[in-house]
Amino acid sequence: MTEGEGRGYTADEMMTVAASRELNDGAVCFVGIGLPSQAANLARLTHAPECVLIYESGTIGAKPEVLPLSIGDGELAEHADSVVSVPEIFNYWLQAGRVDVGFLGAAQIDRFGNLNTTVVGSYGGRRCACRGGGCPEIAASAREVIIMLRHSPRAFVDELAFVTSVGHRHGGDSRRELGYAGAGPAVTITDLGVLRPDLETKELTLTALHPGSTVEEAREATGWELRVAEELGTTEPPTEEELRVLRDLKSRTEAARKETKA
Amino acid sequence: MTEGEGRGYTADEMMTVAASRELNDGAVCFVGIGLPSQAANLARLTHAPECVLIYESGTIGAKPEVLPLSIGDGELAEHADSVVSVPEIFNYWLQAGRVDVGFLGAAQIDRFGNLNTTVVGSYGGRRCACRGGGCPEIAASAREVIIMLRHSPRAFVDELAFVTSVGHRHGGDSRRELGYAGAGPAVTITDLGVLRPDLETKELTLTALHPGSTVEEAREATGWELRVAEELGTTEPPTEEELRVLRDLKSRTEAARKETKA
Amino acid sequence: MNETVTLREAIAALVNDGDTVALEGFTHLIPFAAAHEIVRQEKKDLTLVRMTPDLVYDQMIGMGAAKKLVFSWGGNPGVGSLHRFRDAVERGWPRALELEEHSHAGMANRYSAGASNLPFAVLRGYVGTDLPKVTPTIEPIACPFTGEELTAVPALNPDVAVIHAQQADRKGNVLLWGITGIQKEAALSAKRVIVTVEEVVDAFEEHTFGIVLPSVAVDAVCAVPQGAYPSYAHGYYARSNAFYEAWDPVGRDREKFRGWMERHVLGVEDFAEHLRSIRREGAMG
Amino acid sequence: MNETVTLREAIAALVNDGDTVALEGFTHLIPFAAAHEIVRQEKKDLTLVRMTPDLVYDQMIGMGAAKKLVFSWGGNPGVGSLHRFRDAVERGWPRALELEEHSHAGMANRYSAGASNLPFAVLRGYVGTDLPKVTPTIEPIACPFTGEELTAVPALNPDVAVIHAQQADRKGNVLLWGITGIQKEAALSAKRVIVTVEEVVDAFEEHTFGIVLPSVAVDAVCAVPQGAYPSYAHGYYARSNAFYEAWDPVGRDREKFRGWMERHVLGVEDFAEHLRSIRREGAMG
Repeated sequence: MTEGEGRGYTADEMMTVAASRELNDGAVCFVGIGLPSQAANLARLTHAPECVLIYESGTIGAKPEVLPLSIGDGELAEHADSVVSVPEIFNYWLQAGRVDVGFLGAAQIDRFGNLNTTVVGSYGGRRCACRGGGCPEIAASAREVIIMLRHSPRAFVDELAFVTSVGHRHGGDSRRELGYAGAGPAVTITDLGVLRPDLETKELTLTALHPGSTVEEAREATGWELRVAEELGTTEPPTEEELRVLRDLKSRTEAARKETKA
Repeated sequence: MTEGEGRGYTADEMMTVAASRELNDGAVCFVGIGLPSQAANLARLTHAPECVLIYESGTIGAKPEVLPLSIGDGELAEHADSVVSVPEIFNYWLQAGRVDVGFLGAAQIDRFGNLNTTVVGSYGGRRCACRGGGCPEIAASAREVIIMLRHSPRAFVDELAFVTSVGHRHGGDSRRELGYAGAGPAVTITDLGVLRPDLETKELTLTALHPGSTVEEAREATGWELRVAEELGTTEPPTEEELRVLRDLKSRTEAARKETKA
Repeated sequence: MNETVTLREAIAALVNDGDTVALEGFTHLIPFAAAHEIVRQEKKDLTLVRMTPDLVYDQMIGMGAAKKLVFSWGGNPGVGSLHRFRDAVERGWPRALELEEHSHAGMANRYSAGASNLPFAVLRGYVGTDLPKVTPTIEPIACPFTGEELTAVPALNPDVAVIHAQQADRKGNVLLWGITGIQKEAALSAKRVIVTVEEVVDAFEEHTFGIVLPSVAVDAVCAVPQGAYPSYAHGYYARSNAFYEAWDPVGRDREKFRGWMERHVLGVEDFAEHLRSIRREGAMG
Repeated sequence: MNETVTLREAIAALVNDGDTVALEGFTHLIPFAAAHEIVRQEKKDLTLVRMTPDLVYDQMIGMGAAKKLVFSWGGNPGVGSLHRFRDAVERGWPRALELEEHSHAGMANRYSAGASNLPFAVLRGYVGTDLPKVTPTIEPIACPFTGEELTAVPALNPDVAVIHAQQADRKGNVLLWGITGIQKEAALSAKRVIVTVEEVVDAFEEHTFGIVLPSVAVDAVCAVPQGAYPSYAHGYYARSNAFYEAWDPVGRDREKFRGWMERHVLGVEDFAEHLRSIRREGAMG
């Protein structure tokens, strides 16, 4: 989270701003906690005031004033359009295909956008889940998926320790055989740039770099031989407005946390 | 509905009172509209104040001041402990085995307590449902069933025009093969007397007569050769309290209907 | 995602001839105004879906709008039979009516499966009854863990669901309370959703915890005060039991029925005029 | 059917060694007081069921109460791992812990099936993930109408469900509102139900339309103010994010953890004293 060489914003801020821009106004978005929640709320507070944020705790149209620490903070229910039960949010909303965008983070990603959100331990020599994956159905059923995670060789791996959520599976048309309604990952935003699946092979391809990042950095931070688009774009830097709204949101959040501590 | 030879109450009143006495205090009772609803509310207003009346519209613990005309009158929701959705009342309450007593009327009954509540018409020579049976699951899943209907050869038939709800099926243990949780009809109350299934064969057996009724009347009003218990009891006539409460309930109901008409 | 439009516009835009249409409301909040508008626009060959057909479908069937009915209990509650429904089934007047009969539990679970984007639902029921003899859409299914046999019924996914609710807000979120029956599932199972409401409000009272159907789940919201009459809207008006009773002789007779519908439904502009028309005549409610 | 009893009496009477026990509450209304009482009474060999294990199960697992965990996501929300859970799984301390992992959607549908007295539930999910490799309770199932293949998971029917709610009335009806998660299904799927509440009131405010669990569905109601701390009770108190953050170093170290539990849970009479105890120390929340 260091300031990028005098550019006046951090790499994490660039990542959050770039991710927020991917969310269209009016979209119904199933939001993961953490970075995706930050980016989705930035979108709601800037260019996408009519997006409908859904959290797995059953809040539809959540409008948190401060960022929730957990997926079921009271903040999410307080101003939501509707609060429904957990079976209902998964069956009547997600599985029913009412979610336009799944906005997800992950611990690991592979070249086809498959995700590991399961912290894996080992017990008696056997690999086992030590945290659990939560909701693989978001990646399965949302019409498309936006992924956010920091670029590093530990995160961008050749082989996932555990496939929690299916992206483009083995690439090509292989996802389609599973019968899921959603189209899978549309874009992955990192602190270095933007990756989109190749139209044919579905392999993640670096299509844009954030200002100041290099292809070499991205290659070094990727655990497989990273494909790079022939026409490589550059992300528009954050606007003053985007930075102001994001920083306000984060400082409101910090202040609220200190308040409950006191 | 004529007054029974100077006894000060009608045969219908005797039937309703006798049926109401079958409902134990504290029982969870799934109530059919019409006569069963009248008897169940009489029970609630006399000896069974803690019975929990459920109507299929999703009202749990309904306490109507006046008798509802339909299964979903606002009256039922107004003072209920809880109002739930229709899927929930059928799945989480009835199918789940939370209902102690199903309190049902019917158009027709056979010797094993199977019920027809489907009005059957004919079209192109084919028999078809012209009203629909509504909820056969009450007779299937309630722990036991209380049936109320007026004794007549058109109602007590050798063969049902349509099996809407399963009673003791073909008698004996034949109901059990269907895998339903409930034990089936425990008692049938008519305007002439009380019928209970034989312990072995499960055939309906006349076990008590209301004051003034005769075995001959009951036999004539039954479309099969009616079995009569060796020790035939006589129903206790309605108490003054029972009659007062029942008549109050009915006159309140009449008054409320005239009011909405005006 | 939805806009407040007139009911006429909503029905014209969203209901097509041949559609499968579900008008739901379990005794409470029955969308009569929308049914009348469908009749006025002479929509044809509809497959009508509804747990409890009630007068609302008696009127639509009697006007020949339906080719098929999917239902679980058809009657005039507390009064008797639906005569137009029966006439269509038994004598094909004004046209033949195909029937698909289920139980209430079956219909409720079929809507739930539809709302969940599943092709079928599982329940305990039907076995031992005569329903499977007349209804082909009932199949056994075995539990893959215990081997126990249960019953499967196919999902319902109507082309259009129509419900009536107490309120919508300016954004098109819909709020209903009281007996809410199967409305949420019916709406969420359908491809298109029309909601008539008693009134549009600036904002809902906070924390009522009624059922809110978010605006993204609704295609059209139409303000139609008393749009559920002669059924009721909890908090707004009571059920007109008198209307239900007075319907019996009207529905019983083909000529009387046609005359009534021509005078009070076809011959009026909208539901407000319908209400004035029947009240002027003083015959009902 | 239920009576207001002390939490100590309720746990003693209704929770047995070896039981399958579900303490539910999705971030909101987590029944910490009941978990502590189970630990104080040294209940053993429990199969713990919960969508999101959270600190509440970290504490129970760390004290050796559980032999198995059925879950879908285990973590300290917004903070990190559950170290006691992880220590039990990876190093068998203080005892080995068997795992059965599902997805949230799977767990939610397993409870719904249990509440519906069905042996299994159907959903779209799991295929393509590694979950079926580690979890045997996942089977394919074909739609009897379309032939489409879906996924079946077995019903959950815990011996005991424990939830925390805002209010009970004098008759034992229970009212909860805000984020209500999976509590209704968990309670209705269980053989026995214990509810701790913030307060017992003479009557609920009319027409709040929160979730009411009727008294016949509840075996014991226990008044335990702040019984969901450090999680929150909408309308009563906020979540103590500070406690969740402060738990990390405590849970990370076996000795620190044992010491904390001995001082603040085993060494106190009840939850009120627990709250005084941790506040006296000033370390948390």
